[in-house]
Amino acid sequence: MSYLELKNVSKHFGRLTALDDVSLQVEKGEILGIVGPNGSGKTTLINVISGYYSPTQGTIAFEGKKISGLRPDKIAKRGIVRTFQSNVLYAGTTVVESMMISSYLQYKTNNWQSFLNTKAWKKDDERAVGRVVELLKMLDLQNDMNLPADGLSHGYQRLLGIAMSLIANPSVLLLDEPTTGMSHKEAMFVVDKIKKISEQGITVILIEHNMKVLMGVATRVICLSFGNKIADGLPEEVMNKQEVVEAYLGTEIL
Amino acid sequence: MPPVEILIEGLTQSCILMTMAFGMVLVYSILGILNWTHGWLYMLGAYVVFFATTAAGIPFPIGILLAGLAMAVIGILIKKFIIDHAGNELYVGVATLALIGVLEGAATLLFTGDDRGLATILPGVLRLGVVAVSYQKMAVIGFTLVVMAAMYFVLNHTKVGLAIRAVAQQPVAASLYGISTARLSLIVMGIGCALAGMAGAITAPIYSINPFIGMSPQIMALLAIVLGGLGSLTGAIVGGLIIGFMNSVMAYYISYVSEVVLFALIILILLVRPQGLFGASAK
Amino acid sequence: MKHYFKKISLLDYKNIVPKSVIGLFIILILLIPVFTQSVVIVSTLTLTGIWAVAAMGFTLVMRTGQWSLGQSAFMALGGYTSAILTVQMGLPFWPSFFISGLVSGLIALLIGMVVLRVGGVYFAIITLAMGEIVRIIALEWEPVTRGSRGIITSAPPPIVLWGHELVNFDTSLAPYFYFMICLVAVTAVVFWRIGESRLGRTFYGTALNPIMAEHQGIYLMKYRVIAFTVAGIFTGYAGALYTHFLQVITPFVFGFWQSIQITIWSIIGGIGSLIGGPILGTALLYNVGVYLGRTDIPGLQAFLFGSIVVIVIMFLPQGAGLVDLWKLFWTKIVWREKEYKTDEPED
Amino acid sequence: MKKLRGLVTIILVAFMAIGMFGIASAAAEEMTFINVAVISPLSGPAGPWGQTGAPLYDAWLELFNKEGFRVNGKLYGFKHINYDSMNTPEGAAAATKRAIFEDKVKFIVGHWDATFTTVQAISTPAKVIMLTRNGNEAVAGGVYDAKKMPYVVFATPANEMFVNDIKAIVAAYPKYKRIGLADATVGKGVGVDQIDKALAKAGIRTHREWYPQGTKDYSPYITRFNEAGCDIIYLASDPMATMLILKQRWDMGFKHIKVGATGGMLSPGMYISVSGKDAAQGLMAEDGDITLIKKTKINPKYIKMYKDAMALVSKNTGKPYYYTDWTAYGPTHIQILAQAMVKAGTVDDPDKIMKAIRGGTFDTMVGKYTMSGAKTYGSPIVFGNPGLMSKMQGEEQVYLSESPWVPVP
Repeated sequence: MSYLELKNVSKHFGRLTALDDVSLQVEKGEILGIVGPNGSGKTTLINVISGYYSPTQGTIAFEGKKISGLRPDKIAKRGIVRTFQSNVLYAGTTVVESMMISSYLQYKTNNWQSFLNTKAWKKDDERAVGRVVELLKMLDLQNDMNLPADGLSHGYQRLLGIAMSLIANPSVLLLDEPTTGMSHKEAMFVVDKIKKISEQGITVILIEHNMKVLMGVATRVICLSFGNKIADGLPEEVMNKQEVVEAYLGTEIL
Repeated sequence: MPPVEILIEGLTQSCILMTMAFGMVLVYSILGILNWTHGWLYMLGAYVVFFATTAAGIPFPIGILLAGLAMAVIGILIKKFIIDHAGNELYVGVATLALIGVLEGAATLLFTGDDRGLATILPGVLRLGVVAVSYQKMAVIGFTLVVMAAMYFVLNHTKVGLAIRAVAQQPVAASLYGISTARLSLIVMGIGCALAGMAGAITAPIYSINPFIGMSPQIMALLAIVLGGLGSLTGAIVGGLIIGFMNSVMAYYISYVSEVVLFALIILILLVRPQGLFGASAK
Repeated sequence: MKHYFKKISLLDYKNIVPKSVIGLFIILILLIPVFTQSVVIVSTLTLTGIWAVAAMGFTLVMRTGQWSLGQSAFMALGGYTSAILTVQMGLPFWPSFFISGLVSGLIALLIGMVVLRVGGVYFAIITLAMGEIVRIIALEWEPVTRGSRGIITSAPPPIVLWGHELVNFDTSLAPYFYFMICLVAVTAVVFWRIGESRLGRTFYGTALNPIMAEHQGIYLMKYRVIAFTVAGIFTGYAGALYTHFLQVITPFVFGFWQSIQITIWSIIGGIGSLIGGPILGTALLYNVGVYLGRTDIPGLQAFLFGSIVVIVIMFLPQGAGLVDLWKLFWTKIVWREKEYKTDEPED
Repeated sequence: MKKLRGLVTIILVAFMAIGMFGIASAAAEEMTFINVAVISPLSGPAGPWGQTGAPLYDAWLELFNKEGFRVNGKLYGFKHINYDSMNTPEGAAAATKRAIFEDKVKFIVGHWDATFTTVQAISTPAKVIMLTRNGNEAVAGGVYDAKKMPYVVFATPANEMFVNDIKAIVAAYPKYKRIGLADATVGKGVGVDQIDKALAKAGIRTHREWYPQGTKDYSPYITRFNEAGCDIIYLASDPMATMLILKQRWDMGFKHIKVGATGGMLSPGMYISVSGKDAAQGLMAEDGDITLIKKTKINPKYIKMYKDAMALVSKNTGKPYYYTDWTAYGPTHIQILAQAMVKAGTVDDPDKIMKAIRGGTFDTMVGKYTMSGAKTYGSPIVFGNPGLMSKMQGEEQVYLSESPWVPVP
């Protein structure tokens, strides 16, 4: 029984098959990279796991409990949090405000305590705020705390996205192309942040186009093509696999 | 099976609603806003044709086109000088709501509140055995068919129409293909308001004209487009048909209770099928 | 939400001065019944306050990103509940007043749980239809609501303490005025706490980016329903007070137009703030409307009111309401600060 | 020289004229005006009624003030102040409060719209006498309690008028089997039940239909009337509905069904323009044209006043004026008030004036009547006037029939 388990998961949109009978085990603490050409179903996979879509067939189990078919917020409560491919933020809020909105799962006290502004809530709030600062420091956003989020540079918006999912106390973090549109230097910065995150005992699943980046971070890689899992294993072997090369033919691989 | 007269009246009603709803859906799918002033443009359209025919002695059909033209101009002005200057969608909504007051007030100031009519145009009734149909109702039905045909042609066989449909379906993609949404939205606003105005004009001989007739077609058309599914042109037509007929037929069976039943039914349908009958599903 | 990590020291005059100005203004308003006994002024103020509560309710719903066009229906529910309990069933005033808000809140809860599955425009239209239904039922259900003739309610009973009469609602309007003030104050405090607490943030989340919020563990339905219900409760109380103030409720009091007006007041006032915005918006626009009502030239009132609203909208800065102009006034004109950020959602 | 003399004479004449005018004005004892509030809808869908009525009231009052009336030797006249009730409780409340507390008005006359409840709730505690029509009381429980409304006078019996209208129709067309009664659902209430009882008692078979306010498609209701075998559809005011039913029943081919309406015709031209000339023929409507009244004796002075008022309004507005159904409201109320004041010998003691009104006899625009002190429906103070019906012929409305005033039990 593995930590996060997908059993022959399929997802159809009408006639289109986005995921075709994908099975996958993820162990605690590993950094799983998902590669594949555009439209190969990478994002659909994350959407299915995070509950944005419910799979047409198959089941997803987390810590032995079935989560497929649950609402996204239920799944997030279980500890599976995802980022989004495009920079989806809370429009019009500052960095710290976005973080405070996202910090929903950070609290142990309930709405009533918060409403009545009890001692417990105050302590809890301080802790949460502390955590926010900590995370922003870690992703070196601490200087732009009070800037409007959508005023940040593209790279920093991606980082903020990660920070916003981290504040939700994930035990599994789903990163959807965290380094798109970044310079190599920025990408490397993100990579080593991801390493840091996984050191905190958080299981990371990340979609990544850029193989170079993936090599540096992933402990294991799977490759999707037309919704099928065509390779699964250590980064090196996956990359040298024939099918993968074919799948990537014409697209940048190295 | 209710008497034929009622079905005819229902059809007439549906025709008006269809034309209204069609315009509103067009505007919604391009501008992404609900234009609350449509019903009051309908009212102004009726006044235009009234004065065109009585005061200026212009023949009725030309009067209708005139009404359409005038409302198109007003619509474009509204778009250019008010909607474009409103801060955000909320403000656009509030602005159009406030415009209701402006139009109604202006109409009352200019034309006073008392009723006027055009019953003298196309008088007479056609008798088909037991059934009697007034020429005016036939005019409404015929007119609607013509308008729908015209809209169909425009949307499917002209550059503008194709552009409209493209933007309606894929705003982002369309803008990538170099369709200027700004210009298009002006055109669409014009068309939508013209439809409202012409609907008012064609129905002027059937009902009386006063500054307050805008309300009920507005609400009914709203319900129609929501029932049919926002942004779906087919939905607008079907919604219009359904509501138009339900109004008349239910009133025949359950009298005034029909009003509340109508609203309840619509709510029910929307709860079972939140995206409306023809609306695209959210997921 | 903007004051995280911003030190608020006693020497922070930029914060103290505007607040104290507002405080002074509030005190002045509180003293109005002492200065003047004019029935017209006091009753207009009272009605302003009552409508302001309704506008606040609308703003709260708006805060979760839902546009309700049926808010006046809840005023009607509250009003009719109180009227029916006191007149038709002969219950004493205070308990029935207390119940009225709860009933309207309960109905809001039930409706919300069903209707809020449908978001956006659909929600707006459904609430509109709901409002119409409430109006029609009030009209048709003759034996209970007495149809279009409406129900004549009586003033609240005089409050007697230790033998001698403290407050008498029949002799002057001042008691109503302070009753209204209490209602507004309670609503304001509750809404302020909501805004400050985690609820406020969560509402923002659900409004600004539902999908993301949902993926961060926020159950959208729950929070939309909470907002809708709380709004329903206080709007209901406003309706009950309204009914006992005018001493009559008929189906014509709360309709489509009233809902529209609530919308306009609240949004022009500024949905960025849960309390200041709606109150300011109502205080200005409602009284403009009342003043214009003095003309007996038909149509002029509607025309002018509409024009004023349109013009105001055209000159408001992007996404700001009147209440933000207040902040702008201090930052731009008084302190002459360079840049200023509104801290509210811009769609 | 001639010029100069001419000039001088002119100047002298002018001076003399001025002098004489001065003397004359000094001689004329001036009149104290009593403000009375007219609270009616001037805006919104109900606006036309209020707007059509107002100028007639004013013109008539102008004539009335020519002689005014004397209360213990002092000469008095009335002055109208118009307020817009918007036909909503909030609007009416605001208007009434302004009238009573800002403009210090002590009398409300010519009230007829749906805001009775609101106005009454404010005017009664302020001891302001209100003259209105019956038919829309919202007295809790529907039972009138003189203690609750000591200053309300139901000076225009809308219900009784309605019943009388129907009787007048039956008198004109004895062979009618069934009368169809149509009204908007807002009209529901105790009054309607009373009317139905009264009609049943008079042996008139009726069939009722309710339609939602602002309906545009009446074909379902017309069909239902037809199936019920009605010879006429009689509406309780709401000109739009009347015109549309008139037209739609014609379009549907039910030419045998006649249409009638209470509340009078605003102007025949309007009905013709909306419903069409042929369709509008034979439309019956309540009529206040007292020059036509045959069975009821009316003070000729008042008939002249009526004619003059109509002429005056036509002159002021510059267009022919048809609306006749105003006599029973404003003017009648003013006359009752004036005569009661004379009898009571005071112009500002409401209790004395009310005492004079109760059971008093008054000579008014619509005849000489005695206020019933008896327990008629709703109020012990109901004043009567006849049901006069006229019908549309060509572009004029002509006398059809009438039925003298009978109080509804």
